[in-house]
Amino acid sequence: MSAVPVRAGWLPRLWRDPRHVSLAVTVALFVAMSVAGGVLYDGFLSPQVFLNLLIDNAFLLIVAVGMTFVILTGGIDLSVGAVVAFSTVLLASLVQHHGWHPLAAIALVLALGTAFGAAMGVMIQRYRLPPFVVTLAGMFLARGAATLVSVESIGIDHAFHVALANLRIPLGGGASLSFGALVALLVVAGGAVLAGMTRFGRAVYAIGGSEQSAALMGLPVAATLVRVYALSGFCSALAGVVYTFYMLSGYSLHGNGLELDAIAAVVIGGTLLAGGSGYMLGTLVGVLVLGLIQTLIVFDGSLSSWWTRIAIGALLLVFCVLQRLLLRTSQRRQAG
Amino acid sequence: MSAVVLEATGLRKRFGATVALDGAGLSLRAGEIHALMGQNGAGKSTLIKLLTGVEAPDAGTITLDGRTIAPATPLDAQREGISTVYQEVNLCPNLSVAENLFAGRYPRGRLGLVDWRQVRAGARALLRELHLDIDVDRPLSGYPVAVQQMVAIARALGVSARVLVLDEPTSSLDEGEVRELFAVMRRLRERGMAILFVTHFLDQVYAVSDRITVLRNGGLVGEFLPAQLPHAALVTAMVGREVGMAAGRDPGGAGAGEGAVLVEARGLARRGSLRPVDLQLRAGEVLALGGLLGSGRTELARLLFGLDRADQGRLSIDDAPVDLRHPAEAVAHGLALCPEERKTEGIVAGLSVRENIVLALQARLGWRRALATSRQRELAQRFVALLGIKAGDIEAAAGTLSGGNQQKVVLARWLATAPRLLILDEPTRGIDIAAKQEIMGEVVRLAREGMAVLFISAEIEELTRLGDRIAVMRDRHLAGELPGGSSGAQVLALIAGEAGTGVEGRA
Amino acid sequence: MSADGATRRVLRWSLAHPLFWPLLALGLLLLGNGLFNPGFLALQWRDGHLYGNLVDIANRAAPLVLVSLGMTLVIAVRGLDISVGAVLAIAATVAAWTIARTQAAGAEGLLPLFAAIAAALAAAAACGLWNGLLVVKLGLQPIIATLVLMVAGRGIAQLLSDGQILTIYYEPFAFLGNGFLFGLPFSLFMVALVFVGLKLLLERSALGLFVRAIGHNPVAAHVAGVRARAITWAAYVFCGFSAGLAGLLVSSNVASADANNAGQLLELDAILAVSLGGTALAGGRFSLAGSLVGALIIQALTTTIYAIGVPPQVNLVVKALLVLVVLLLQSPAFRAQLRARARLAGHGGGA
Amino acid sequence: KGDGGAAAGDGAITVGFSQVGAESEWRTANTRSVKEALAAPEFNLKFSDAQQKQENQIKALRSFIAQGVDVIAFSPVVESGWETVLREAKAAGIPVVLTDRAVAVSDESLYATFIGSDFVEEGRKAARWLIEDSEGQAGPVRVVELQGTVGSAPANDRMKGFKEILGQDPRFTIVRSQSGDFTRAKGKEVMEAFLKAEGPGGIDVLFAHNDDMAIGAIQAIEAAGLKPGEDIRIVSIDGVRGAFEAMKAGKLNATIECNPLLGPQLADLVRDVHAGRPVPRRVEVEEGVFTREQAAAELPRRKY
Ligand SMILES: Nc1ncnc2c1ncn2[C@@H]1O[C@H](COP(=O)(O)OP(=O)(O)OP(=O)(O)O)[C@@H](O)[C@H]1O
Ligand SMILES: Nc1ncnc2c1ncn2[C@@H]1O[C@H](COP(=O)(O)OP(=O)(O)OP(=O)(O)O)[C@@H](O)[C@H]1O
Ligand SMILES: [Mg+2]
Ligand SMILES: [Mg+2]
Repeated sequence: MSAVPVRAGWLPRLWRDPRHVSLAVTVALFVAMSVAGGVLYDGFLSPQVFLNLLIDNAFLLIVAVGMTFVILTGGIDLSVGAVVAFSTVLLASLVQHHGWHPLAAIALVLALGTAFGAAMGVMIQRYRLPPFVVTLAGMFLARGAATLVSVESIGIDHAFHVALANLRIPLGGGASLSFGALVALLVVAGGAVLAGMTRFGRAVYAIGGSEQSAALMGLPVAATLVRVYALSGFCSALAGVVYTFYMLSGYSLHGNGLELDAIAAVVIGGTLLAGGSGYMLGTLVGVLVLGLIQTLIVFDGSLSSWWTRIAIGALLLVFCVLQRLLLRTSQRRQAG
Repeated sequence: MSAVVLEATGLRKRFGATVALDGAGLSLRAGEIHALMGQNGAGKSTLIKLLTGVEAPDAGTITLDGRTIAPATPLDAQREGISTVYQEVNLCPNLSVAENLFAGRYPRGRLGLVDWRQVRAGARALLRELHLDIDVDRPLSGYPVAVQQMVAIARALGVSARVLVLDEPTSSLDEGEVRELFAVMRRLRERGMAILFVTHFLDQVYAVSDRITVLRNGGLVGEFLPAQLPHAALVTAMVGREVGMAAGRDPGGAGAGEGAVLVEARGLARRGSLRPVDLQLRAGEVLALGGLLGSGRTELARLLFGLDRADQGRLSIDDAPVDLRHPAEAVAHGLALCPEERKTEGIVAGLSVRENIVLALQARLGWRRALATSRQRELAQRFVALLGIKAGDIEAAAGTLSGGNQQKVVLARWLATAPRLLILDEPTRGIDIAAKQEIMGEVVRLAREGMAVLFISAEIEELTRLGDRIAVMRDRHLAGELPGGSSGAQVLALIAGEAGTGVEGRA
Repeated sequence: MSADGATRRVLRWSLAHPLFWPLLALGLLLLGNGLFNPGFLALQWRDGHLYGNLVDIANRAAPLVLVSLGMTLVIAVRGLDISVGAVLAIAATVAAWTIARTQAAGAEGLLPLFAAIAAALAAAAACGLWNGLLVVKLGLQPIIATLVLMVAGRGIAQLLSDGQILTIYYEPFAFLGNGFLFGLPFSLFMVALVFVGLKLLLERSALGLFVRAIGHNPVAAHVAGVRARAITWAAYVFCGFSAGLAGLLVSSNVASADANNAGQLLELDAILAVSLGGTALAGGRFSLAGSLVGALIIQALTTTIYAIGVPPQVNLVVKALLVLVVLLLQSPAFRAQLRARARLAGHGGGA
Repeated sequence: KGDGGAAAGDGAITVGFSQVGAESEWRTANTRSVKEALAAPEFNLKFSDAQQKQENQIKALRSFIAQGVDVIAFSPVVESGWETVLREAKAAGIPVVLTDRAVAVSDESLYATFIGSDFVEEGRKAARWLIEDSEGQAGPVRVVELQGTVGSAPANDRMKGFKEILGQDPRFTIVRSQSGDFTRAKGKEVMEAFLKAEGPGGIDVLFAHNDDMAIGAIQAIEAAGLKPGEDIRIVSIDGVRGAFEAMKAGKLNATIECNPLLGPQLADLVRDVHAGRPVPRRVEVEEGVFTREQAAAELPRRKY
């Protein structure tokens, strides 16, 4: 009765799912872009260049994982960049000015980030306020709180922190990965499991598909929504911690505009802003694509400031349009 | 007589100015199938929402096994052992079929993670009970409403609950599927489950139910045994007055079959969804189109209306070839399509009843020529009266109307454009028996005034009663055509594709 | 008795009116300022025009109001435009550049003014056209589609200005952002013209109905024969156009075009204004007047912060808290909770 | 060493330069000066714009290291946070030259030299000029301050230096201080609010952290019916062309130069560092204080 030919084997089955196709297209474009970079610039295709994508974007990746959950519910979290900044400043200030051990400071920062996210979640869920606006206010609040802690950039020189920051995991061939990048990869893996294999994760997808239906199906909508924002708050705080490993400093202007990068990464990774559809792996690729665009531009090294902007926009455009067109043709072919 | 499981008395519910329920109630016994009947807007769905914690009653009590309960959320009700299929398909379109079946009660394996293998296997098993063989990994949104409805039912069946509530589960199913469903319901009844069941098909009520509760205008009319309540009496109980079962077609009505060809399709086809079709639609004639679910009727309607583009064949209107690229162009040619999927393609829930009704007419007039508000009101009021739409106010949001009334609003939208060709894709779905008579009467009247009608329906009875010609689709192409006045058995034979053997008609 | 009933009815009507809470928030904000600083609400007649904080708020809010009106339409059709800040910068730069060019070419009188206005608005509308193309034709998600221009737009503007702040040495142009007409800032007339024009267009024609239908259910609107894609596209064009008008005001006001900084973070303020005004960010329900009030609230907030003289590092915290209060005030769920609390407290007191 | 980047011009010194962004005219002039000085054939410049973000600068430095440039030069967005990446540069044997401002690192050997201005000193200069200009004046003198972007290094430092000196003279009080985000529009808007809050005659002096905000504020002062430069004295920092125009018109009293044209000096340093010659730890660029009296003469000579 079904018009769909049921073929055996996992590969065709993977291909049949439009969501997988979107991921495959994204990955393919990433590879194509890397190859183009390799052709254009010497030394581009070295392993360390690609590991640097992870190292330099570890915090973005962590934030994007939290953002993916939020966007999957159909919401948005604009506060992430500010929470990152607040976390770095508070951490640096506690360690440098108040003599805290970094671990204690990290624990406090993570707890605060989570609580902050949960508070926004409650406002969104209980009072039915639009996430965009609530988290925008959250962004002002966190950024403001950061400047209240310190307007100056605070360098961290605690031995423990410095040791973690300088830790490199050698991968052979002279290539290595930083501690922060490792944390980020773990977060992605954790996020993927949480999203794909737990009741919480599936409730997130269900809410994104239809909040009303999710409630009628008896899913714990309210608790899930609050938890999603708490999770995003936690991820932002963790990204802040990783940021301090990256920079060894806390600063109220860190992570400016990070929210847009995170949203862009998530969306480029194939997650629908309307909610309900997307993959953690896609987010990983999305972050790498943004990083790759940056890297291409740095490698070029001949662009003026404005051409840099135009080039970033153009690369973004080319990527998204190709992704879209490839997807469309593949869907056509499926329908046929 | 078995024990009362669920009992509700004196339920009251107001939404703003409209009183949806006033003193309604019912009592549900273990091991029975209980039909809840009433006109559109009588309060059936609202009653169910109160029982299952979607809405809180303003007054009244609900008891389960003699114990008063007050479920605050659907989750509470589920925990109490009440499993529900709501009227509008309430599943998540983005999730796979398997997930929709198990959301909220995933089997968990190691580390407390969802055991997908078991989910898939369980999903297939559940659907097998309903004889539905589909790919459970595909997103639900890829399937037509009928399949979605079946999935929703399967989900409710999967919960081994004490009480099963089904709000119009059969409105978008065809005969075969209804049969499967009834078989399962009977089996569950044997196991002692209490089943509450809403439908507008009287035949179905008499076919399965053990007891009938009738609501009218939010109030309780009474509880009846089917045997003691003949058809006519049931309708009278629901409507509150006697209703004549108006005949549809007046055979040999003036003009039938002789009108000019308005729309003609030649070899119209679309890869993957429709094989080449030849079709003529004449002014003043009702062409009834039958077929099983998935036979391609909706696809044909969409192609005729420019919602999808054909990749083969020609379409001509008034003998002039046309290439419809947008519904607006079809509307400009005087075509109208009342779509099958009310929730996604029909009703604009956020707009008022008035705005919903004038939408297509206004679209045809173009944005520059706005209808005066007074004219809009007048139009809306006329159709509210004509179709008996039960709405508190024509300015109320269409989304607050009962399901059947929303369907009527969408129908009104297209009648308001006074089209030359009206395509109706399952227009009477979810509409109560009295209103159905009126709507069919209206369609015939319009046809007699010169309109061409393409009437798509899953009900043989409607096809035979309305069609001046009856076309049948099978496997995505036109399987054949019968003259008006053919018998139900003939139509059924054509639908099934065999020479009329062993196919039973709807009771 | 009947008078009492009448007031109660008026009260109930106004409580139910969607503009009530935004207006109340604006009123409270201004009133609070007045109490804190008695001179705040004062208006003087100086040099043949009105002078005072209220005039400043209205004048400063004008660009934001314009952009918010465009944003309202885009959001109403389920879109989003985060490129408005960049478009504003482009329009401002194009205007400044055009003036310099036409002057260099020897144009005199009002010619450079009209050339600048035409060029800036055309450029801005072209930006909107581009956004619409990506969203409607290519089907990109609005946020990503407009992100492209958001990132690249300022680059384009800087390309035109060679990274410099273009100073405008041309008196007539200053009138747009600084001039007075009948004692009121000229920008207010511009806003009024756009607002009334748009309102008439949406309410006198069927566009308003179509926009709402598209926002609530684009598929159903399409099936009903509404030209959903064309209208969505038009909304983006209008949004670009309104950002262009705002760009003219901003560049005229400071007699220069700063490609890097003009309209920085404008997209967030505009979306905030739209949301404060009661427009649903999910599309469908929208209110132009609400967006106007929302923009005024935001500007009043900013001016309040300047007027009460908090140290700059506290700015954001104060702004955040005020925004939260305004938001909560508008949430029916929150008000219900407050009422329940109050009732409980009332009972407690009585017992 | 492979010197992949140097392949472009044989023998040329490959320099990776990471600029903060293009947020102001000052910065654009700075960029232009650097690009002109580090031009081919002697140099092979890899220029990267960080769009005002420290993380982008760090990314750029990393990729310079990966490309194996000969010398890295950059204008740090802020003082701290460079430790890790500078260590990597050192490990790769690439010398680093800081421009525009210094960084705070525990190990001084992480960079070779620093060339640039001292924001704190600029703030001090502004205060000194003000005190000098107010000689013989009785107090109290009411000063308002237009700060740069909250938290940005120039804003922090200029405020610090200004307060440090002004605090020693009891005649002066800073009555209001607010951020104008370094832009003309915000400078004008904030000044409008200041004027209304303090009333006519309530403000004697305006100190703006950059010229652009001062230019905006001048418009606000004029709109309030006062004479900028007379009723309210104005001192600002940077010394861009617009400031000289304003001074020439008598509307701005003084500007503290912050010289962006450090390209030639940078080129010298890069040559020395690359050749392994010893260089001074710190090279100051030449900067002056300009007043209205000098404006007319100086204006034609301004390059930015
Ligand atoms: N949320 C709501 N807001 C306002 N009115 C409502 C709401 N829900 C239901 N109503 C009204 O309550 C009445 C009963 O609706 P209900 O959905 O219970 O009818 P029903 O018997 O299920 O009808 P149908 O057979 O068409 O499904 C209707 O008049 C409807 O308009
Ligand atoms: N009962 C069903 N079981 C399995 N697949 C179905 C069923 N009904 C429809 N489908 C599938 O759904 C898709 C779309 O069906 P479509 O809506 O075009 O059929 P239709 O003939 O228009 O339906 P209807 O006859 O109900 O209007 C097809 O791929 C079809 O195979
Ligand atoms: Mg119902
Ligand atoms: Mg169908």
